[in-house]
Amino acid sequence: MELVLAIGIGTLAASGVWLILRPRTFQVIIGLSLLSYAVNLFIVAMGRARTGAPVLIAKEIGDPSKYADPLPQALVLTAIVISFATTALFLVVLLASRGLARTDHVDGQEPEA
Amino acid sequence: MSGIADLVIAPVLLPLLAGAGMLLLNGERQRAVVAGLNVAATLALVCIAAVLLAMSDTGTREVYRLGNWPAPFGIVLVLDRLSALMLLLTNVLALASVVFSLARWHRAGAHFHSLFQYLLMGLNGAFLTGDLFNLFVFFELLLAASYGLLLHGSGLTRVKAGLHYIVVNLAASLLFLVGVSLIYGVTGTLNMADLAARVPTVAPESRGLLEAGAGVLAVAFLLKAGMWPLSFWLPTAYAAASPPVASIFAIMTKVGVYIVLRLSLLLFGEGAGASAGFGSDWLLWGGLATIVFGTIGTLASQDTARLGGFSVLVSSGTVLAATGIGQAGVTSGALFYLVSSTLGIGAFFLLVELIERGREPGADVIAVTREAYGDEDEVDEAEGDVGIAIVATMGLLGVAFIGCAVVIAGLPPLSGFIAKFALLAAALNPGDRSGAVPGSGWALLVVLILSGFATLVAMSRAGLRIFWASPDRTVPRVRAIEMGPVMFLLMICVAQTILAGPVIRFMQATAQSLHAPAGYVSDVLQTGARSGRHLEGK
Amino acid sequence: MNGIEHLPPWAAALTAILVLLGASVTLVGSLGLLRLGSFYERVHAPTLGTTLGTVFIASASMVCFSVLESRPVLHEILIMALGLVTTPIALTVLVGAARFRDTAERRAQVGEAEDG
Amino acid sequence: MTRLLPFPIVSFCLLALWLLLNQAVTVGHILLGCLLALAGGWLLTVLELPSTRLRRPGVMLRLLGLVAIDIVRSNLAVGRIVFGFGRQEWTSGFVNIPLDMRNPYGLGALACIITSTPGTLWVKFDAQKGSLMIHVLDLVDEGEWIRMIKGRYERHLLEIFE
Amino acid sequence: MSQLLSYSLLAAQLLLGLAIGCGAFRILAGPRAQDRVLGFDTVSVNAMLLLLTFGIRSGEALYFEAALAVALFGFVGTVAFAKFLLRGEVIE
Amino acid sequence: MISWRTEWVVELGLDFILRLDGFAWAFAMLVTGIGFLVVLYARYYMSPSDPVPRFFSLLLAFMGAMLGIVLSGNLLQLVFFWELTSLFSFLLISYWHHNSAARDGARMALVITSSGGLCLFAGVLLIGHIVGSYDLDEVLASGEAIRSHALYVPALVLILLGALTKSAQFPFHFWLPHAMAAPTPVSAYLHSATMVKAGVFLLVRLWPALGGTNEWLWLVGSAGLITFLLGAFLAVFQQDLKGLLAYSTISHLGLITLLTGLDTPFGQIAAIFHIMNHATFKASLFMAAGIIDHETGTRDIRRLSGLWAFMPITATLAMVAAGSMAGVPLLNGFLSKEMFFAETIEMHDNSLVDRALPYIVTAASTFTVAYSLRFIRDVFFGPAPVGLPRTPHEPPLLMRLPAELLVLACVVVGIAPGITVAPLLDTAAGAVLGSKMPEYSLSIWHGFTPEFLMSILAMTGGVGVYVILRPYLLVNEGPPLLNRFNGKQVFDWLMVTLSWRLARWLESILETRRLQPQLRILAGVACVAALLPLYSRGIPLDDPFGGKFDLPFAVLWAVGCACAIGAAVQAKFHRVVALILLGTAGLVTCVSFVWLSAPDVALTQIVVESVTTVLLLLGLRWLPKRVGPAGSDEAGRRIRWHRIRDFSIALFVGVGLAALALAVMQHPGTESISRYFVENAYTKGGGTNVVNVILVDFRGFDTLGEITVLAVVALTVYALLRRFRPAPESIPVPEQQHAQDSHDEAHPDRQKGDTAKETTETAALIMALLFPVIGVVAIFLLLRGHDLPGGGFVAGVAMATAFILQYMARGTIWVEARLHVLPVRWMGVGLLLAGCTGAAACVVGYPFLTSYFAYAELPLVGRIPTASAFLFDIGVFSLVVGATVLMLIAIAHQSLRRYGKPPQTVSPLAGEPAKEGLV
Ligand code: NA
Ligand code: NA
Repeated sequence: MELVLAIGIGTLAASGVWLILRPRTFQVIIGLSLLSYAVNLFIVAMGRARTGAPVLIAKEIGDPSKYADPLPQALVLTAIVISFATTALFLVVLLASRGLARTDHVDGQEPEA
Repeated sequence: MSGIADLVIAPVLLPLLAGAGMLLLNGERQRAVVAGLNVAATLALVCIAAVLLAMSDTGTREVYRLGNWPAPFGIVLVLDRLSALMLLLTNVLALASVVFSLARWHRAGAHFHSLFQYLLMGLNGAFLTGDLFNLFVFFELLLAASYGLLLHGSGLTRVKAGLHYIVVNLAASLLFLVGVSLIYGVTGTLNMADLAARVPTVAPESRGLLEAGAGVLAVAFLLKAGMWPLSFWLPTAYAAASPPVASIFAIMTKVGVYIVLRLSLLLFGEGAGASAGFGSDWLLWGGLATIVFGTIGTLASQDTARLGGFSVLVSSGTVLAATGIGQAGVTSGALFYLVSSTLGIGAFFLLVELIERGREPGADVIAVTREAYGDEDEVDEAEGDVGIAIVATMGLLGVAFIGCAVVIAGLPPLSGFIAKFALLAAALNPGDRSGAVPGSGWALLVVLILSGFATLVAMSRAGLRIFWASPDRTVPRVRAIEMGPVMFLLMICVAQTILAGPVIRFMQATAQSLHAPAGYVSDVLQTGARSGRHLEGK
Repeated sequence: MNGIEHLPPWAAALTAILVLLGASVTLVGSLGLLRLGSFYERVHAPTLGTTLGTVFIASASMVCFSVLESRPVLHEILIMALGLVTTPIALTVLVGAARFRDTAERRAQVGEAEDG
Repeated sequence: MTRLLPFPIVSFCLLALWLLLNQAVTVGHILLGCLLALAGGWLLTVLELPSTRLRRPGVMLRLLGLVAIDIVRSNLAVGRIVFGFGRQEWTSGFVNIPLDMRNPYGLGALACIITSTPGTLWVKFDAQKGSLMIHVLDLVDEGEWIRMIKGRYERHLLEIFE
Repeated sequence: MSQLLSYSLLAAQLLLGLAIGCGAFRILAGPRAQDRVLGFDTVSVNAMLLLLTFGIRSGEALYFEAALAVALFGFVGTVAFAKFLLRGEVIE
Repeated sequence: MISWRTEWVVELGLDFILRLDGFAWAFAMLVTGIGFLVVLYARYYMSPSDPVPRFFSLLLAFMGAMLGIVLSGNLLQLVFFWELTSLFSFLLISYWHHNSAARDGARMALVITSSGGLCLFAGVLLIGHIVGSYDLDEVLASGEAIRSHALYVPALVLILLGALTKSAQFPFHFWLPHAMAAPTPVSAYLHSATMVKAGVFLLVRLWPALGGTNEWLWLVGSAGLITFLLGAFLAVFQQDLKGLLAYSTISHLGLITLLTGLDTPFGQIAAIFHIMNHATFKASLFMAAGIIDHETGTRDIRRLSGLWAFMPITATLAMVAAGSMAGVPLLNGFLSKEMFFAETIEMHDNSLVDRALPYIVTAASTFTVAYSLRFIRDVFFGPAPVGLPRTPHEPPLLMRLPAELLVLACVVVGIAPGITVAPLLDTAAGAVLGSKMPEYSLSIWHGFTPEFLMSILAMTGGVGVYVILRPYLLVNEGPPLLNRFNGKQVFDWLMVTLSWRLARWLESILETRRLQPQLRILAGVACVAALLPLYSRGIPLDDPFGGKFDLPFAVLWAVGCACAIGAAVQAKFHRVVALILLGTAGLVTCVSFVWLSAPDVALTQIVVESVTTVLLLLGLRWLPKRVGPAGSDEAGRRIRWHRIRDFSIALFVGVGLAALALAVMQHPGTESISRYFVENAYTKGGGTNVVNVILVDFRGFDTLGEITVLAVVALTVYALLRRFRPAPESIPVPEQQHAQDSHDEAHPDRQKGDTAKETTETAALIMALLFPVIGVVAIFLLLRGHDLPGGGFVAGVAMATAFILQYMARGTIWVEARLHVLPVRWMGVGLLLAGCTGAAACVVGYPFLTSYFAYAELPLVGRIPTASAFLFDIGVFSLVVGATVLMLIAIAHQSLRRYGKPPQTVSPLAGEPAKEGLV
C-alpha cells in the first residue's frame, strides 16, 4: 500500500509540475490543484498512515500509537481550506488577466513567435 | 501573570477583530469610519508593539500558550527581542502606509482597510509564532492579504504582476507544506523549540530526510525573502503595487529573512550536532548573489518604483548573507541594517508616487486604473486634488528623496551608514583580534561597497531625472498626510542614527540570544500552564 | 468493538452476499459504459449502480452495523433516497446537453470528433 | 397551518432526515428536528415553490411497490443487454408521450421514477403541449411504452397529486 | 465466517474498483464531453459505494458521512458539468 | 590638543570625538575664515531671483561637514563627514539645476568623490581591523603595526583612492573643471580652500601612520607629480577663466600631493604651508573671476580684454593673487614654492625619477607661470573689450572686500612670514609631525640657492611659453595633443557602459520576467535543496516493495494516475475534459483519505472538491476558445526540447516526492507529539474526534488563521471582480444559449427560454427541494463535529453548496430577487464570533482560545455539548458560508455584465441592505 500511495503521490506531483510549467493559465490552475492533492496525500503519509486504524477516541484509549496520527490530518484540513481559497483567488486573477490582457497566456501577452 | 502577558496576543487579535468589524460596516458609505478604525487599530498596534519591545528588552521571553496547552503540543507565541523588534518595525511602517493611503489610495478599490488589517495580522502572527505549521498559516494569511492589496486598484499592470506573484507564491506554499510535513515525519514535532531540542538526536539514517525537509522549507522561505534566483517576481510585483501597499510590502521579504535567521540559528546552530551549520554557506553565497543581482537591477531600472523593488533585494540579500556568516556581531549589524533599510525603502515607495505625480502632468499613477476602467473610476479626482499643496513642496520632496537615497545606499548621515559599518566591522573582525579577515568578510566588504556605489549612481540618476531634468514638470499637489508619513519614516532613520548606541546595544543583545538558542528552547518548553488547565474542566 | 469478526455467522453471510451482489450489479452497470455503443444507450448504464447496486450495499451496511451495534442503523436509507432523487437531475440535464450538442453539430455539419 | 407549515411533507421528510442522520429519537433531537423542519419549509416559500396537497397514501405505497418491482426487472433487463444475453439486436430511441398531468411535483416524481428505472430516461417535458419525451434503451414498441408510463405511473401520480 | 466476509468485501471492493475503472475509461476515452461527464457521474457513485464497503470492512460507522457527502456533492459536480454543456455557463 | 568626546556607538568603537590639534586648528581657520569671506561675497554675487536661502543653508551645511572632517578624532566619523561634503557639494554644484552642465558636473563630482569616499570607508575599516580601533590617536600611534601588516597595501590603496578622488588627482582630476558650473562663490569655497583640500588634508593627517614606505612614495608621489604637470599644462590652454583656475587648482593640489608623497617631514611642512597659501590666493582669484563674470557677463578669456581700465582695483587684486600663484617673490606662493623646490632637490630613493624630479617640476612650473601670466595679460591688458554683454565697472565695495582681505594676507605673509604665518605653520606641522619636526626656516631670502635658480628659470621660462603659445591660444579651443583625451567623455562612456548598458545586459541574462522559467527555476532549486542532503547522507530506502499490498487500493490508484496524467495532457485544448479528469483524480484522493483512516479529511476534500469544480467551471466561460492542436504549434525542435526539459523536471519532482514519502512511511517514526492529543482529546478537549479537537482546541489558532485566509481571499475576489471587464469576445451569451434562444424566437408559439426550461424545469424543482435538505445536513455536520467527522468548515461549504445549487437551478437574477444573501455580513459575524470566543478566555485571565466545555443537561433535550469550541465552530461555519458564497456569486455575477449595470433587483453583494436580508 505504501508503494501504491507513493506512486500516486509521485504521479499527481509530476502531472502537476508539468502543468504549472505550461504557458496557459488554465493549465497552471489545474496543475496547482493536482499538486495540492499530491501534497495533501504527502502530509498524511508523513503520519505513516495505515488502513483501518481507529480514529475516534474510545472509552479506554489503550495504546495511543495504534490510532491514526491525527496531527497530519488536522494539518491537511488546514491545507485543504487554504488551497481551496487560493485556487479561487488564482482563478479570479486569471480571469481578470484574461479580461484585461485579452489572452490566457501566463505572461499576459502572447509570446513572440 | 495574565493582564500584561495577554498583550502578546494583541498584535494578532486586534487586527482580526478590527478587520472583522470593518466588514460589518458599510465600506462605501461609512468609509470614514472604516478608515478611522484602521488608523486607530494600527496606532494601537504601534503602541502595543512598543510596550512589547520594552517587555522583551528585560531579557525574558514571554511564552504565550494559546488555549492554555503545554508547549510542544499546543501552539505558542514567543515574544523575544527579535520578534518584538519585527513587530514594532512592521506596525510603524504600517502606520505610515495607512495614513498615506487616506489621501486617495484607499478609495481605489473595495475592502482596502480590512485587507490591510489582515495583512498586519498575518505579519504579526508570523513574527510571534513559535510553531512551524502555525507559521505556515500566518504566511498564507499575509500572502492572501498581500494578493488582495497588490491587486488593489486593479488594472492590467497589477493583474499581470499579481498573477505571477500569486502563482510563484502558491508553488512556494506547497513547498512549505512538503518541508514542514517532512520535518514532522522525521522528528514528530512542529514546535520550533521542541524541534531544536530534537534535531541533535535524530537518527543518522533519518538525518538526510530531516535536512531535505529543511532544505525544501528553506527554498520556500528564501523565495519570500527574494533570494536570487528565486526573486524575479519581486521587482515587478512591488513596482505594480499601489504606493502604500508597496511601502508595507517592504516588510514582506523581511518575514522570509526573519524566519531564515530565526530557524537557521535555532535548528542548525552550533548545538545542532551533526547538522550544525546546515546551509549557512548557501545563505552566504546566495545572499551575496542576491546583492549583486539587486545591484545590477538597481542600475538597470528606468522606473523608479522598480528601482525600489531591486533595493528590496539588495536589502534582503545583505541580511541573508550576514546570516550565512553566522556570527553574533554580524547578526546584530544585520538587524540594524534590516530596520534601517526597511524604513528607507518603505519611505521610498511612498515618495515615488508623490514625485512621479508631478513629473508628467495628467499621467497620474491612478491612470493605471483608468486605463482599464474608463469612466468607472472610483477615485474621486476632484476630492483628491482639493488637498492643500504644501509650501515648498519640491524642496521637501527633494530632501525626502535624498534622505531615502542616503539610507538605502548606506551613506552618511543616516542610519544606513551606521548599519553598513556595524555589519562590515563585525564581518572583518571575527571574534579574535589576531585572526585574519575571513573570505566571507572580504566578499561582503567588496559586494556591499560596490552595491552602495551602484545604488548611489542609480539614485542620483533617478533624482536628477525626476527633479531637475524635466523642465515642464509642474509642482505636484501633495497633501500633508502624504508627506507626513514619508517624513515620519525618515525621522525614525535619523533617530536611529543619533541613538545608534542604544539601538545597536539592543541589536547585540538580540543577536546574542539568537546565537545561544538553548535559552529559547528551555524558556518555551518549561513554561508552566496557568493554573487550572481550563476554565472549567469536566 | 471494532470489526466484522464479531458478527454472527448469519449476519456475516448476509452481509457478504449483499455486498457482492451490489458490487456485481454496479460493475455490470459500469461495464455498460464500455459495451454500449452510443451515448444515449450508455446513459442508462450507471442507473444500475444508483438503484440496485446502492440498495444492496446500503442494505449490507445496515445489516452489518445494526447487528454490530445491536440497534437499528438505518441512515443508509438516506443514501438510497438521495440517489433516487439526484440521479434524474444530473442525467436529465446531461441528456439535454447531449441532444443540444448533437443538433447543433448536425446543423453546423462540422464532424469534429472531439470538443470541450 | 399553511403559514406555519407550508410544506408539510417536506418538513416531515426533513425531520426524518434529521433523526436518521443523528440515529437518535430523543426528545431533544425531535425538538431540534422540528425546528429545522419548520425552517426548511419556510425557506421553500422564500424560493416561491408552488404548494400542493398529497392524497391517497395507499396509492402512494402501491406506486412505490410497482416502482420497486420495475426497477428490479429493468436492472436485470439492462444487465442482459450489457452482456449481450438474449437478443443480439436492440434498438433504442426517443418516445414522445402525451401527459395529462401538470402538477410540477407529480412531474418531478415521474422524472425520478422514469430515470431511476434502468432503461428509461426522462429527457424533457413541453409544458405547453403536455408532451413528455423519454429515451428508451430497448425500444420495441412505442405504444407499449406510452401505455406503460401513462397507465402504470401517471395514473397513480394523478391520484396522488390532483 | 468472518473470514469469508472479509474476502467477499475485498472481492466487492475489487469489483467496485473495476467499475470505477470502467467509468474512468469513459472519462478518458470520451468520445464526447457528455460521455465523460457520464463517466464522472458513474465514478462518483461507485466511489460512494466503495466507501460504504470500506465502512463495513473497518467496522466503523464514521465512514458513512464521507459516503453521504459523495452522494450529495458528487452530483453537484455532475450537474454543474451538464449545465455547462447545456447552456455554456453554470450560473446564468 | 583639545579633544571632546561623547558616546555615540560605543559598542562599535565609534565615539563622537572632536579633536582639535594644531593642524586641525589651522585647517579650521581656513574653513571658517574663507567661509566667512565667501558668504560675504556671495551676498552680493547671487542674483535676487536665485533661491538664496537654499544656497546659504547648503553652504553652511557644507562648512559644518568640512569642519567635521577636520575636527574628527575618529576615522569613521571622518568618513561620515567626508561623504557629507560630497553630498553637499553635489547640491551646491547643481544649484542652478536648470543648467544641464551644472547637473552633469554635479553628478560627476558626486559619483567620483562619493565612490572615493566608499573606498576610504573600506580602507578605514581595514585600518580598524589592523589597529583594533578607529580612534585617530590610536591609529596615528600604531604606524609601525599598520605598515608591517599584511593588509597595509590594500588599506593604503583604498585610503588613497578616497584622498585622491577628493583632491582631484590624476586620474580622477577631470571632475573638477566640470564642477565649475557651480556658482562662483561655491568654486571659491569648495574648489580652492575646502573640499578639494580634504584629500590632501587626509594625506598629511595620516602620513605618520601610513607614510614612510615605498608604496607611499610611489603611489602618492607619482599621482601628485603627474597631476601637477598635467594640471599646469592643461591650465594654459583653458579659455574659460574658471576653467583655468580649476586646472590650476588641480595642478597645485598635485604639487601638495607630491610634497606629501615625497615622504619627508619637511615635505609635510611644505605641503601644509602650500595648502594655506593656495587657499588664500586661489579663493581670491575665484572671487575675482566671479566679479569679472558678474560685471561683464562672460568668462571667456578671448572675449575679455583691457579690463584694467574699467576695474582697476579688481585687476590689482587679481594680479597680486596671480603673482602669488605663479610664485613671484614677496608673495606667499613664492615661499611655499621655494620649499617645494628644495624638497624636490633632496634625494628620496635615488631612482631615475627622483633624480629627474627637479627638472620636471621646474618645467611644470614654467606652465604655472605661463597661465598666471595669461590670466593677467589677456584679461586686464590689451585693447578695450568689444561686444561684452554688460559694460564692466567696479563691483560694490563689500563684494570686493573678501578678495581684498585675502590678497592682503598673501602680501603680508609673503613679506613677513616670520611674524605672521610662522607660528601658525609651526603649530600645524608640529601637530602632524610631533617629535619628527625638522629644522626649517621661513624667510624671503635664503641666498642664491638651487631652488631660487629653479624659481628664476620657471619665471623666465613661463614668460617664454606664454609668448610662444599666445597665437595658438587666441584661436584654438583646448590643448594640443591632449585635446583628444577628454576625461568627461571617458567618464560618461564608463557610466553609460558599466552602469547602464552592462547592467541592462546582465539583468537580461540573470533575470526573467516570464513565469515559466521562474517556476522551472523554483522546481529545480527545490530539487537541489532536497537532493543535496539526501546525496550526502543517504536516503533510507532499503526495501521499496515492502509493506502490505492492497489490490483495490492499487486499482483505485491506477485510475487516479491515469486521470492525473490525462488531466495533464488535456488541459490545453480540452478544458472541460481536464476538469472532469481533475475531479476524478480528486475523488480518488478522497477515497484514499478514507483508506488512510482520515475520514475528516476525506469529507472535507469531497465537499471542497465539488465547490472547486463549480468555481472552475464558472471561470471557464470567460476563457478564450481554443480549438484543437494546430500544426505549427506542435512542430519545432525548440518546443520539443522545451517539453523534454519540462517533462524531465516533472518526472524528477514526482519521483523525488514519491521517494521521500516512501522513505518516511517505511521508517518507524520517533515519538510524536500526537500521542498527547490522543491521550487528552477526550479528557481535556471534550471530544472523541481527535482531529476536530485539534482543529478547534489544541490548534484552534491555526483554524482561526485559516478561516481568516478564506475571508481575505473572498474579499479580494470580490474587490477584483467588482471592476472586472471581460474580454470583448467573451461578453456575448454563450453559443448554446444563443442557439436555444434563437430556436425559441423562430417559433411563434414559443417564448424565449422555453427550450432550456423544458429540459431543466423538473431538475430545478428538485434542486430547490434539496436546498433545505442540504441545509439540514450542513447543520448536522456542524453540530457533531466535536465527536464525529464534520465541523464548521465542512458544514459551511455544504451550506454554501445549497445556495449555489439554487443559483445553478434558477439563475442569478431569479435567486437574488428572493434570497438576500449578505455574504460579507456572514463573514464579519463569523470572524467576530470566532475571535471573541477566543478572546473571552482572556477576560477571565486565561490565554486566548482557552476552551470551556461541559455537557449541559437540558430538560427534554438531554445532554448538549456546550464547549466554547462549539461557538468557535459556529463562527467558522458562518465565515465559510459567507466567503464561499461571496466568491462563487461574485464570479457568477460576471454573466450579468452583458446587461451593462446589474439590474436593480439584484441586491448588491457587499452587504448593502437593499432590503433587509432574509437569510
Ligand atoms: Na433510467
Ligand atoms: Na417565439
